[in-house]
Amino acid sequence: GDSDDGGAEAGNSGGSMTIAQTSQPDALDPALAYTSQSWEPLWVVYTPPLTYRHAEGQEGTELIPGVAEALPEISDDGKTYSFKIREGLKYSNGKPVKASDFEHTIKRVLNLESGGTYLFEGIEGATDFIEGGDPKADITGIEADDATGEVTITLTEPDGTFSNVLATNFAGMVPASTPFENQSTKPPPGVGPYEITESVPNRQFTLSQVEGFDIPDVPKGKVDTITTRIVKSTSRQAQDVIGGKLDYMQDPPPTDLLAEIKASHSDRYKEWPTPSTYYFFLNQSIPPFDNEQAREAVNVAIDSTAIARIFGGRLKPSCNVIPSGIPGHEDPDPCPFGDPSAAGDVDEAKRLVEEAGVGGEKVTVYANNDSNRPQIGEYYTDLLNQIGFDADLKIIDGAIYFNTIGNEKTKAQTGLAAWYPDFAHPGSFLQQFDGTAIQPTNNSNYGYVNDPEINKGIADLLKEPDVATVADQWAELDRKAIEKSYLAPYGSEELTTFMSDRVDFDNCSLVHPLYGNDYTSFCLK
Amino acid sequence: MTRFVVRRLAQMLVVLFAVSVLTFLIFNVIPNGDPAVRMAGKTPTESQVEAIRADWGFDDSLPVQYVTTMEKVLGGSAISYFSQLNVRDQIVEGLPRTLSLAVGAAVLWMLAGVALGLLAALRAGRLSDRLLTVLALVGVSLPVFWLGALASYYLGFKAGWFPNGGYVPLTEDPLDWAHHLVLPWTVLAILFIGFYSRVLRSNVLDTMSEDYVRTARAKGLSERQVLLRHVLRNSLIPIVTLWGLDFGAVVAGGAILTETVFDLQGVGQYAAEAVGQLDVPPVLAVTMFGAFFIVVLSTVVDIVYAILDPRIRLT
Amino acid sequence: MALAFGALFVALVLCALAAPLWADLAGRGPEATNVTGKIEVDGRQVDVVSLDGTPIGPQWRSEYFLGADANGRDVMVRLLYGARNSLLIGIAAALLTTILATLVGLLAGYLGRWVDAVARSALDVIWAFPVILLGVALATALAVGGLQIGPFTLEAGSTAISIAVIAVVYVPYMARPIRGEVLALREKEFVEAARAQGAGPLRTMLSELLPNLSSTIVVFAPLMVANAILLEAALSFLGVGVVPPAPSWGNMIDAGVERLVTAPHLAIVPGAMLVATVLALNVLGDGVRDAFDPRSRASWGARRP
Amino acid sequence: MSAPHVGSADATAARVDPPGAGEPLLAVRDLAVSFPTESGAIRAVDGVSLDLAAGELLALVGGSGCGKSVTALTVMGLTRPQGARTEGSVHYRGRELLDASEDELRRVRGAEIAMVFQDPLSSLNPVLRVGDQIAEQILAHEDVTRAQARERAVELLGRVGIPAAARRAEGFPYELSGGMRQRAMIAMALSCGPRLLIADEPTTALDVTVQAQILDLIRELRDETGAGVLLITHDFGVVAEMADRVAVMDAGRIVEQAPVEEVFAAPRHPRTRALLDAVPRLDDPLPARRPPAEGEPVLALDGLEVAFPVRRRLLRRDSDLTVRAVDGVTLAVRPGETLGLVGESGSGKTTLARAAVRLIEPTGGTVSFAGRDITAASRRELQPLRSELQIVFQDPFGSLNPRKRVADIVGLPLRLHGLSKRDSAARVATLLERVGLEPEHADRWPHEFSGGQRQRIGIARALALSPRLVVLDEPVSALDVSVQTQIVDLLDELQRELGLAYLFVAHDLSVVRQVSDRVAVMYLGKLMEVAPVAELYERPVHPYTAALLAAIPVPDPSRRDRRVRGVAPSGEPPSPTDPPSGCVFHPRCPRATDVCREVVPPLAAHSDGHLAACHHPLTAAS
Ligand SMILES: Nc1ncnc2c1ncn2[C@@H]1O[C@H](COP(=O)(O)OP(=O)(O)OP(=O)(O)O)[C@@H](O)[C@H]1O
Ligand SMILES: Nc1ncnc2c1ncn2[C@@H]1O[C@H](COP(=O)(O)OP(=O)(O)OP(=O)(O)O)[C@@H](O)[C@H]1O
Ligand SMILES: [Mg+2]
Ligand SMILES: [Mg+2]
Repeated sequence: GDSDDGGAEAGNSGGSMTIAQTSQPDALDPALAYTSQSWEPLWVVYTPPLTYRHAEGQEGTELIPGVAEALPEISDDGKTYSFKIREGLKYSNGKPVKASDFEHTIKRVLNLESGGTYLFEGIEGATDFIEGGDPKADITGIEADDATGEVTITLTEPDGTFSNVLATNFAGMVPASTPFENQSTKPPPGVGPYEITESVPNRQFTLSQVEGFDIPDVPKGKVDTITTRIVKSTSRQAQDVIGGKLDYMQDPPPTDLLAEIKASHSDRYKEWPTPSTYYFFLNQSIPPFDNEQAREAVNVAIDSTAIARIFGGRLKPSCNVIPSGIPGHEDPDPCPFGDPSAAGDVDEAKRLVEEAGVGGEKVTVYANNDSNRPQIGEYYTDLLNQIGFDADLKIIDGAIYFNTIGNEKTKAQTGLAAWYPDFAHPGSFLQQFDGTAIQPTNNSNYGYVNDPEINKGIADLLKEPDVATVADQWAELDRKAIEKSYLAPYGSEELTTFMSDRVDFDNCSLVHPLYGNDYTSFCLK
Repeated sequence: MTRFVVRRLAQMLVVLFAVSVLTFLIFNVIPNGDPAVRMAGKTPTESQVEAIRADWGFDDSLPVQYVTTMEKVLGGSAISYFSQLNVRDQIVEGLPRTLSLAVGAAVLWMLAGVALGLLAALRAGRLSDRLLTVLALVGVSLPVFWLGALASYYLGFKAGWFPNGGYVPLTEDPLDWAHHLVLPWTVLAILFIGFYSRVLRSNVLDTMSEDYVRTARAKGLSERQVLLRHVLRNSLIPIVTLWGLDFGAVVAGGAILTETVFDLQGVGQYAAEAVGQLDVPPVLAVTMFGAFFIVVLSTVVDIVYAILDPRIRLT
Repeated sequence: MALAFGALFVALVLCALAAPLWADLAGRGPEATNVTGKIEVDGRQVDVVSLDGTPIGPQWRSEYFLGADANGRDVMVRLLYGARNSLLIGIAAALLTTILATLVGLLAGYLGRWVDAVARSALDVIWAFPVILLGVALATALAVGGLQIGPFTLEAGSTAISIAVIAVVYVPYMARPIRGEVLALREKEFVEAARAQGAGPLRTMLSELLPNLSSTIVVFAPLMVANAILLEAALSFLGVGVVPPAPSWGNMIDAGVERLVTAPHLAIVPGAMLVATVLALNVLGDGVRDAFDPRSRASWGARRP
Repeated sequence: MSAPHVGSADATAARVDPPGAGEPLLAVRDLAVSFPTESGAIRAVDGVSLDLAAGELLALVGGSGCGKSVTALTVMGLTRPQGARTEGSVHYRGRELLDASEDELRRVRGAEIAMVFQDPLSSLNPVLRVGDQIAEQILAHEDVTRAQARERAVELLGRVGIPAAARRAEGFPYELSGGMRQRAMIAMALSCGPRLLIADEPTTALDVTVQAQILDLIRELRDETGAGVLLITHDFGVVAEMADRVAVMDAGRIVEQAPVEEVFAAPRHPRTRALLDAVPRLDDPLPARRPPAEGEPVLALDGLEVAFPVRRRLLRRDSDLTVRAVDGVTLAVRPGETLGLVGESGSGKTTLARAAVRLIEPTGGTVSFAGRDITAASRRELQPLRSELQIVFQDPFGSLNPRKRVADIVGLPLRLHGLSKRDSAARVATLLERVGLEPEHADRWPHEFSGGQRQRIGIARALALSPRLVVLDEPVSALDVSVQTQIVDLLDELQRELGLAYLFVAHDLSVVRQVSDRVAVMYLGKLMEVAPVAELYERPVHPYTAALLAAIPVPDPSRRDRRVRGVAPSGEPPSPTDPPSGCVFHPRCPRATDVCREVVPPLAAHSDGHLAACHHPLTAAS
C-alpha cells in the first residue's frame, strides 16, 4: 500500500477527456447522490472525513483519513467517534474547511430526505432533527469546535459500520453556506482533486482539476478536465470509444460489441469483478415460495453459466450472498444445490416442485428493463415453466422497479434483484435479509426473509466494530440463508474499463473495488 | 376572424384542459404505487415519505392534487419526481433538438413528396408511376424505429458516413449539426414522403380533370403555366394544411421513435422516458406542450387554409 | 397488384395460423430458451449461444431455420408466433377502431347538436394527444396496475390492453372522415325520403346511412390494420406492447437491434416480416380505394404517427 | 400584334372580316372523335361536318350525350389531354388544327378561338381572383405588362355588364352570382378579340331572366365584333332566339344543317322533329283540366316562415345573419288540385316544399294538413299522416339510396306502416307496374336505371300508401325534355285515377303551365302572385310574373323580333341574406316607385282567385 500520490509519477499530466454515462446521475450533490453512477465522479470531488485508499483489490477497502487528520478515536462503549479536521484545508473555492461544516453536511443529508438518511439515524438527536424539519436546529450528537477543528459524534447504539459511514459520499464535506436544496445543477465546492465546473442536466457535466489540493494518500489527478456526456445508448458509447470520440465509458459495452472489443481492442479493455450479488428474490410471505422445497427447486434448476452467457461472459457464477472481496465471504464447498459453474438440474427441480405440490401454480416474474435484464427475466420465466410452474414475466422500468417490488401491495412473488454495497462491510449485504427491516413500502428485503436466527445474528454482529474478528460468523449467517433457499443467488457481475486509444490504458486505469474507475488515475498518452 | 380565433382559443382551452385531466387521471387513478415512496429513494424512513407527501400534496383529494400539479406545471416550477430537475428547463433544453429534427424532416418530405407525387401524376398509368406507387407504399410501410436502427448502424457506424446518433447544436457547428441530422431527417421523412406523394398524385389527377383546368388550356396558357398556376397550386392547398398538422404532430411527440433511435434527446425522448418512469410532472408538461402545439397549429392551418382557398369558411 | 398483395397477406395469416406446425417441426416452442444448448453443424457440436452471448445464425433446416436469439430460442418459431400476436392485435384493434369510429361518426354526424359537439371534442382530445405518447402512457399505466371497468378487467400485460390502446388512438383518424361522410349523406335526398316516410333516427342511421358507409369502411379497413400493426410494433419496441417472452415483431426487433453487430438477423428478419405485412395491407388498401372510391382522398387521412 | 381593343366602341367596324372569298371561318369535315377506355373505344363524335362564317351564329343542338361538347372541345384541341383519337379535319382560316402542334394551338386558343363553358362556377379557378384569371389570358397572348393586363380585365368586366367592375375583379369567383360568373367567363373569352367564339350551353345553369340577359349579351357582342359564334344548346327556344343557322346533332352525327327558319318551319330529319315536338311551348293550348275541387284544403300554409342561420366568412365582417328562405307564405292546396309553384333559383321553393311535409321545422306560421295543425307535431304524431302526405324529390340520383334494392326503397313506407315482408313485396310489384316499370325491377339496384326510371321509382315510393297530397319538388328538372313529357303524363294520369292533390314545384314556367290548375309565383321567399293557370299566363298582374314570362325564349324564330325587350328584369335576384326593403322585387322592377322601396305590398285579390303582391299591378296598364 505504498501509493503516496500513487498516480503522480506514472502517466502524463494535463489534457482533457470526454467520457460517457448512460443517464443523468441521480444527483450531483453529495447529500443526495446514491448510485454508483454518481459516486464514481463525486468520490474525487467531495472527500469525506474518512475515505478509502485509491488502490485496487482488497487494498482499496482500507479506510484512510480524508478530511480528518487521522482515523477517528472510538470510545470503549463504541458510541463516541471523534476526529480532527486537517489544518489549513481549503475548499475548491479557496475558503477554509471548518469543523462545523461537518455538522452542516450531515444536516443536509437528514433534512433533504436523502436516501442516505438511514446511515446517520444512529447519531444522537438525528431523529429529532429530522422530525423537527428545521434545518437550523442542532443535532445533539454532533459537537464541532471550529477553533480546534475537533468533531465528536455520539451514537445511541454502538455501530460497527460507522467508520465506513464516515467514509461514504454522503459525508463528503461541503461548506456551511450550502443551501438545503438539491444542488445538482450548481454543485457546491468540495475538498477533492477535482471540482464540478459545469453541470447541464441530462447533457453533460465537467470536472476540473483543483489547484493546490493536498491530502496525503489522495491522488491529485492528472488530466485537467473530464467532461462526462450523457449518451443514452451504450452501443453508441462503445462505438464512439472504438472510434475515439469518447475516451471512456462508465457502463459495460453491450454484449453485442463485446466480442469485437475483446478481439480487436483488448489492449484498452478489461473486466474486473465487483463485490456484487445477483439473485432472484423468492417471496416467502406468499405462495408458492413460502414453501422451502419450491425455493430449493429454483436453486437447483438455475444455470448460472446460462446467465453468464446472457451477460456476455461478464458474470462470475457463485452461490452465496456475501461476494468475494468483502470480509465474510467464504465460498461454500460444495454449494448446497450443485456447482454454480455447471448446468442446473431441471429434472430434480421438477421433482421438487411436484413433491411440494406447487406444480402449475401461477408465478409472475418481475424484471427491470435495464440492459440484459429482460433477457434474464425471459430465461428465468422459461426455467420456472420448465420446472412446472405457470410463469409470466412483467417488465418494469428501471426507475421504478425497486419501488414496485418493494411495495407490499405489489405481491411480487419472484424476480430479479442485485445488490452493490454501500461500503465494504458484510452487513451491507445481509441487512437485506433482516426480517426486522421489512417495510410495507420501499422494502429492500424483497423476499420477506424473516428468520429469527438470522435477524438476531445480524443485530449482534453489527455491533462489532472490527469486522475481521467476526468474518467467519458472517459467513455462517450467509450459509444459513442459502441453505434455506431464502434467495436464489447466481453470481457477481464483472464490470469493465474500456477506453479510447488516446488514453494511457496500462498505467492509468485504476479500478477501485467500491467506486469503480478512479478518475484521478486517468491520463492521456 | 377575431371571433374565430377567440372561439378557437376557447375550444383550445377546453381541449387542453381535458388532455391534462386525462393525463393526470391515467397516472393517478390507475394503481401504480405511491410516488412519494418512489421518490424517497433507496432506504427511506417513514418521516421522509411523509414529508414528501406533504410537500407534493399527495394526501390531498384528487382535484386539489390536480390543481397543485397543474399550477406547478403551468407556472414552470414543476420538477420531476425522480431527477428533481425543473421540467420546463428540460423541455426548453430539448426543444431545439426536436425542432431541428422536425423542421428539417418537414422540409425534406414536403419537397420530395411534392416532386415525386407530381412526377407520378404526370406519368399516371405508366411504368414509372407504378414504380413510384410501390416506392411510396414501401415508404409508408417502413417502421421508423427499425429503419432508423438499421440506418444508424449500417450507414452510421459500419460505413462511417454519418455520426451514429447524437446532436450538435446548430449554433455550435452548422455543418456538424446537419451531418448529425441527415439520417434522422431522412428516416423520419420517408414515411411522409410516401404519404405525401400519394396524396399529391391523387390531388393532381383530380385537379387535372377540373373544368377550370380545361378553361386554362382554352385560354392558350402553356402546359407549364397550366400545371403550375392551376393544377399544382390547387392541389397543394390541402397538402399545405396537412403539412401543418403533421408538423405539429411530429413536434408534439410524433418523433419520439426517431429521437429515441438516434438518441437526439429531444422533447419526445424526454417524455418517453418520463412515461416509463411514471413521472407525472414531465409527462403532463410535455403532453400539454404537445397538445398545445397541435391545437395551435390546427388553428393556424385552418386560417391558412381559408386564406389559400377563399371559398373556405371558418367555423 | 392489389390482389397479389392481398394474397400475400392471406398467406401471412395462414403462416401465422400454422405456427404450431412449424414449432413441432423445429422441436421447440416460441418461448423455450436454450442458452447453453448445442446443436450439430457440419458434424460438429456448436453452441446455440456462444460463451460471450452471440446466438447462432440461420441454419436453413427445420431446427433453427432462421437461427437463434440471445436466449437460444428458435427465431423462425418466434417469428411465426409473433405473427400471430401482431396480426391478432392488429386485426382486433382495427376492428374495434372501425366499430368505435363508425359509431361515433354516425352518431355525431347524424344527430348533430350536442352529441356532435361532445363527440368532436372527445376526438379532438384524443387527436391532440401525441399518439405514441398516449399509447405508451396508457400502456405503461395499465401495465403496472391493470384496469377494472365494470365487469371487464384488463389484466396488466394482457394483449387486450394493447388492443384497446391502439384502437382508441386511431378512432379520430377514422371517425372524422366517417362523420364528414355522414354529414354529406345526411343532406342527400334519400335520407330525407326516409324521414318523409316516417323513419326514425335509429332506422335512418342503420338502414339508410350505414350501408352507404360500407365502401369507406372497406377502404379504411386494410389501412387501419396496417396502422394498428405498426403501432403495436412501435409500442412493443418501446417495451409496452406484447410482454416478453411472448413474441411479437415489435419486441423481437427491440431485442434484435441490441444485436445488430453479432446477429443482424434478429432485427432484420422480424422487421422484414413487418414491412412485408404492412406493405401488403397498404397495397391492398390502395387497390381497394381505387376500386371503391377513386376520387376520395379520405382514406389517405388515415395516417400513423 | 395589334389586338383590337374590345373596350373601345369604334373597334367594332375594324374587326369585321371581309367575307373571304367564300372561305368560312371554321370548316369541320368528317370529324370523328373516339376515347379509348377499358371497355373499348367510345366513339363520341362520328362524322361531323360544319361550316361557320365570320359574323354568323351557328347553333349546334341535340340531346344529351350526342357529342356536342366533344365536337367543340376537339376544335380547340382540348380533347387531346383526355387521350382522344381524332379523324377528319378542322380548318380554321385555312389552317388545319387537328394535327397542329401544341404550340401552334396554344397561340390560337384564347387569342383567336375562345370558349365559354356551361358551368361558370367550376370553369373558373376558385382560388384565383377573377381579374387575374382574365389578365392571365391577355398576358399569355399579348406583350403587355401585368398592370396593363389587369386594367384591360377591369374594362372587359365593365363591358360585359358587371357593375363595380374594378371591385369585382379583385373578388373570387364564389363571390359572384351565377350570371355574373358567366359574364366574367365571357369577358375572359373576349379578352383577346377572338374571331370565333364557342359557347357550350352558356345559359343552361342560369335562371330564365338571367339567361335572357346573357343571350342578349352574346348577340350584342357578335354584332359588335363580327366574330363567328358556335352556340351549343339543347333548348330550341334559345335556338329560335339566337341562331342564323342550325346544326342538329344526334348520336355523334349532324343529321340536319339549315338556316333557322327552315328548321323550324320544315324539319326534315325525324330526330329534329322529335326534338321540336318535345319542347313545351307557352302558346300551346292549355290541356283540359277538371274544375278545381272545392272543399277543405288538404294542405294549408299560413304565414309560413323558415329562416336559416348563415355562417360568417373569414375576413369578411358580416354580422350574424339569417336567410329568410320562406318569409310569410300563405297558401292552400285543395283536394285533387295541382298547385304549381314557380320561382327563380333560391327563391325558397324547396324550403317551402320541405317545410310543408315537415322535413324541416318552420320558424314561424303554421302548416295544417287536412285541417290539422301539424306545425309542432312530433315524429310519432306525424307517423300516421305520413301515409297521406308524400314528397318526390328533384334529384333522381340522390333520392334513391344507392345501397338498397328497389324493393326495399319502395317498400320502406309499407314496412314502416307495419306491412309484412310478403305483403309489401306484392304491393311493390303492383306499384312498379302502376308507374310503368316491370315487377322484376324490384330486385335491381338504383344505378341500373335511367333518370326517368328512377323518378318513376321515387313516384312509386310516394304512392305506396295511397296519399292524398304529393309534394313534387322539381320532379322533372333533371330530366331530358322527352323524358319530362313522359313523367308529366304519368303524374297527370295518376292524379286523375287516384284523385291526388299535387304541390308541383318547378322553375320552368312552361312545364308548370302544362300540369297546374293554379300557379303560385315566389320571389325571395315571398309570394308574388297566385292565380288560376290561364289567368296567370295570359293576364299576369305582377311585373315580376310578366318579366318571367317575357324572359322565356319562344321556340319560334319568326317571333324573334316581337319579343318585348326591356321587360325582362335587369340585374339578378339580390342576396337572400340581405333582401331589399319594401317590395323585394323593387330593385329590378321597371315600375318601381318610392312606395315600393318602403312598403311591403300585401297579397291582394285582383280578381276571383287572382292574388298579387304589388303596389303597381299591371291589370289596368297592360
Ligand atoms: N373523356 C371522355 N372519355 C370517354 N367518353 C367521353 C369523354 N368525354 C365525353 N365522352 C362521351 O362522349 C359522348 C358525348 O359527350 P358530350 O359531352 O359531347 O355530349 P353533349 O352532347 O355535350 O351532352 P350534354 O348535353 O349532356 O352536355 C358521351 O356519351 C360521353 O359519355
Ligand atoms: N339548410 C340551409 N341552410 C342555410 N341556407 C339555406 C338552407 N337551405 C336553403 N337555404 C337558402 O335558402 C334559400 C332558398 O333555398 P331553396 O333551396 O328553398 O331555393 P329553391 O327555390 O328551391 O332554389 P332552386 O331552384 O335552386 O332549387 C337560398 O338562398 C338557400 O341558399
Ligand atoms: Mg355538353
Ligand atoms: Mg330547389
